[in-house]
Amino acid sequence: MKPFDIQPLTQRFPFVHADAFGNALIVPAKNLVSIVEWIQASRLYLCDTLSNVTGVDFLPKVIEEEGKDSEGNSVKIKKNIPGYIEVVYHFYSIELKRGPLTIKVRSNGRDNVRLPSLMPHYRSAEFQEREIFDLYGVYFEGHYDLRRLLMWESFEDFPMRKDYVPPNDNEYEPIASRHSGGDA
Amino acid sequence: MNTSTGYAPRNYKIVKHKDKTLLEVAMGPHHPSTHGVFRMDVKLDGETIIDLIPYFGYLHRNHEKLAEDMTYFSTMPYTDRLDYLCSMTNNWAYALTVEKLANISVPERAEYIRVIIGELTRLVNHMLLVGFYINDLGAIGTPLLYALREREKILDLFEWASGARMMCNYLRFGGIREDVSDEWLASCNKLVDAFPYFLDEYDQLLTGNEIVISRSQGVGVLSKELAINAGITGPMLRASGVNYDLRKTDSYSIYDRFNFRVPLGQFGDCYDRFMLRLLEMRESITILKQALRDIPKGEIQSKVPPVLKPKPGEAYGRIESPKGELGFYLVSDGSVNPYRYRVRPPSLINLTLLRDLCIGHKLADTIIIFGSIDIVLGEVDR
Amino acid sequence: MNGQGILKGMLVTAKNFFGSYVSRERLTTVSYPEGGNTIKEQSRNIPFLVFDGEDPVAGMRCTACQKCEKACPPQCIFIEKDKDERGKALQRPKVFDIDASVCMGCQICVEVCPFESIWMDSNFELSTFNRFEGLQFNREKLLKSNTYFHKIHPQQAQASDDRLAEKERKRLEREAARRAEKSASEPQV
Amino acid sequence: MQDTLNLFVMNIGQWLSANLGTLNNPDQIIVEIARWLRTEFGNWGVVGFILANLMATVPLIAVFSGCFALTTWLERKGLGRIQNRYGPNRVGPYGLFQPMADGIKMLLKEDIVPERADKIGHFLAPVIIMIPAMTGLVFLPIGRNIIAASIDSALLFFFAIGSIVSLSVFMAGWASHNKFSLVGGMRAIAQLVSYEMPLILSAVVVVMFVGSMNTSVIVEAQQIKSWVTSDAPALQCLGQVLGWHVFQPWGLMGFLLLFVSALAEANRSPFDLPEADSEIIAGHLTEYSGFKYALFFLAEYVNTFAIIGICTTLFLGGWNGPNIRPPWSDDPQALLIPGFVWFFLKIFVLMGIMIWIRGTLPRLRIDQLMGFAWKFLLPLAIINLLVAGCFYHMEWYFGWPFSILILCKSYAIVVRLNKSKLVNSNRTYTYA
Repeated sequence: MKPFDIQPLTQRFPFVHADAFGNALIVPAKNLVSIVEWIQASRLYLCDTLSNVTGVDFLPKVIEEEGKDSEGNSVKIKKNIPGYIEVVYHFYSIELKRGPLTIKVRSNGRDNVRLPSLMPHYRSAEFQEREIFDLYGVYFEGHYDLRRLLMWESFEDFPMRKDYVPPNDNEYEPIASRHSGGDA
Repeated sequence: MNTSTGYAPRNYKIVKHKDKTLLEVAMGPHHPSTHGVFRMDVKLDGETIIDLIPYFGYLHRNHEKLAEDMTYFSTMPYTDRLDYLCSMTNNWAYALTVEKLANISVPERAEYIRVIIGELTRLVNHMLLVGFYINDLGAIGTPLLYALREREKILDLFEWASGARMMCNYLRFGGIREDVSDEWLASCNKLVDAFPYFLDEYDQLLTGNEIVISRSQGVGVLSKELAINAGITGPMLRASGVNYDLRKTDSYSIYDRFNFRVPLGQFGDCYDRFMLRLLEMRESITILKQALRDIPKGEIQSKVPPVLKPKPGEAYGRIESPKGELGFYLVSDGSVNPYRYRVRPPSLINLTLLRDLCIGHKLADTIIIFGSIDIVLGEVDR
Repeated sequence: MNGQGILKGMLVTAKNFFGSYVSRERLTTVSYPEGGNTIKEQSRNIPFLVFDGEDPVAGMRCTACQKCEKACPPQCIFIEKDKDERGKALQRPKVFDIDASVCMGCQICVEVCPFESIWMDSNFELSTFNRFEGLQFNREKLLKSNTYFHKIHPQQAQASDDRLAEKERKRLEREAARRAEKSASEPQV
Repeated sequence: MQDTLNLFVMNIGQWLSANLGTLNNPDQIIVEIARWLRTEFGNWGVVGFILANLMATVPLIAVFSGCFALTTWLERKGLGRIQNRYGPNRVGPYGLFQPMADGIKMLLKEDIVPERADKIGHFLAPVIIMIPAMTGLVFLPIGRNIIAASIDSALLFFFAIGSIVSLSVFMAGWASHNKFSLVGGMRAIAQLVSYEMPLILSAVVVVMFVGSMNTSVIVEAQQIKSWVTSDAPALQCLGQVLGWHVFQPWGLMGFLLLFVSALAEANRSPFDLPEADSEIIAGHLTEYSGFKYALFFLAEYVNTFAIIGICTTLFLGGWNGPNIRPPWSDDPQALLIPGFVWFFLKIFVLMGIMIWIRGTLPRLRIDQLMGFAWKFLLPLAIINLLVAGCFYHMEWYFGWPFSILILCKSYAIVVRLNKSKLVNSNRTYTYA
């Protein structure tokens, strides 16, 4: 499947820039819907199916960087990057048989994340966004029926987050097992 | 062509039932024909469905969180448990994505064996669907047992090649685990030659049957635009007439060497979806014949480091699994374990329109529509 | 619409009904306890440890390198290294437990084992009365002789014996080369 | 008590020696024994009266329960062979003791009654379903004058009793306080009531022809009297076979209609909606277990036997079969092979066809079921009635082509009228 060329899109929307690995586009949350509507309608892309919606959780981390401190010799500068939750969309065009157009939306901060929902435009996002809401805690505005998809209603925490600690309810096993906290 | 089909406007109007109390039935997780653990809360007016709310999660094992703690190689046996009816196509999708991520090449013979195994799995899956579909229609066991009789022969081949009938764990990154002997290829040839007789027997038994026709034609009609918009893939999409088969469009692995045809339906109702599977089985037979004819000799796995540490990056690989587009999205941060491991489940996404297809039909039709969508709960709940 | 499809279908079932009396091979039932099970050579269920020679513990190939313990996806293998009386570590596991109720027979331990010591058994009659003692296979229960291995997996056993012989021959060659090289360098001293 | 016993035994010895000598009609042995026993019970007073009545009904129940056991075995073996497997072969030789094993299992199973179920209704339902099942058997002429009650309005009584089944099925569905069984009960009422119409109308044709509703008279009417009384054995055999109503044009159509609506009355395969196990678990039987379930099972099969018995009596000539007069006997009405052999042979052939249908056909949907009864079977039954009327008054060379033509034409018209617009079976599949 021939991949899309990103050129016309980046010209049309200058605030869109490629991500570290080069083949995806990072889009600010507030104008995601306008881009998606344009993609759906424009002759160049005609993305009529949203095949995959994924949530990825990035913890806040501290990285050292080569930097010049005040007297000019290079020293490591501690720079902490705030954590965020990234939602990755893979668009395909069945009409033109053209390859994936990967769009990433990043939230600022990791608690009570609110992102625009693509469900009014693509019905396939319905269950996938519900799953991201269930496992990552991203609240999608505009989703018609946002509730937990896989976990039971009264479950509070978001299990797929990197900092999730699973409850220690391992079954009683009277053998030397390595499940830490097992009653053995 | 803005195809935003909002959620509220549906092609049937919901009759507001103020006076009549609706019978609310939970076609619950423990129901003979929900193909596993799946619950539909159904509001019935007499026998007609007014509202249907699907509930998932009864078989949720959080497969993706497990994969984040294990190495790439240790997750392979768990991919068998995703769509446990066609375990080797799951392995193939996962292996394809990791090969794309760590750009590992695959030798010729391994590619051919992967295509043979993939098409045999497609036969197994479509046979089971057709058998269970007719069993939901009410024929107690006979068509299902004819399908299972043929499936046994293919499962024996799987056991002979990989050691296990269903949980084969047979594919590795860059090839397959063990080579298949020539007797295996010979008996596979014999099976492929004998298979069309089973299909003709099935055609004679079912496709002309007036009861099957009257019960499944015109039931659960799915329009082309709604199907594309709802991300439906696989035979269910092609039954509505959309020509989208990843083996042709993506032509991943060596599918461009085989000439085979892709059947397309006309109305997109349950009968088309049922017939599509029968016609696709015949196409898989042609692919198998060509693959078995010109399979080369040679090594079966390229050199791969025992503990795979791909460089940081991401990859989205997808194949045409018997149920639809099965995709794996892997993000690696250079360590031994994948940073994010996501499975795009065709069964879950094909279920998006279950509510739209069933409203307005009878109680018995929901079972047929649900059966024709062909889902496996292992893949829906992961 | 007028009944031909139904009659054609009835003919198929009638053909199957009378065919099953005519030719026995149409019937697919395998009567299990009276023999006739279809176990193939490659079929696998729960792993077992191979030992050469007579004494299980002495002839054990396993050197407790714990590679299989790390690679096992459901973490059902549990190994403790052996110590002889003076406390020096021995190349042998004192405890080698496999929790058969957790093991899913995925054969990954066989692939990562560098010493050809763990292989998959095709015996599936493992039912016991209690989950904990019955399905905890300790070292004694796991150890099986090489002849048993040859009996159930002839080709695999033969291939592994060839690889071991190959490795032994290479080790002897290196031994001879080093001795020859040492003897060559000795006379100058 | 001792002397009455050996008196009794001595009588038997004397009677046997008297009769064995001149056994001129073999098929009347049972009738002779019954008549003799009845005279014997006559002088035992009240006990004898009770015994005489019991003697008429107890063998009936015993024989048909035995048939039920045999049919469960036959069904499982037949379905097994259709599905390329052996069927039960572990309990006894060829699995013959399987029905006994099922019976014991049913007895030992705990009889769970749902906590909020209506206890009385739940308990009474299997009892009430037994009544029509067993009383339906009373009117079947099993052999020449072997019949429990040969009353003049036998057919009317049979169909009246047969409608109690829907009452008890709905009582089971309503009383077990389960949504699925409620839906099953509703379906059962709709189905059983609407299939009474074609059932009775196709039976009325025979009554119109024979002129009486007494089943033994109907069976007698299915012999060609002149051929049977002639002395050439071949003619006697044919006389007893070609006389069956099924060989008339209106008889064949009546038999097919009766058989199809019998399938629906007995909840057999293409019409087993009340306990459709893939949609509503087990319909009205969901909340039954243990012996109550076995009672429902028994009643369903005995009900099937009753309706098949009526099918054979009306159209397949009850106990008539290729039978000849024994040469040594002088009684013109004597028969060599007893009548009940043919009766049970026909019943098991029809049962085999039902099992064969059960192994092949899927289930109809509830609205198609209703449409099939009211828009397909009923018009055909009425047309069949009219054709039979005309046939009765026409000469045979004129009547046969007329009725065959009309029946086939009406079948084609009704089929075309019933074709729904949603269904166009000639589907084209394009290949991309």
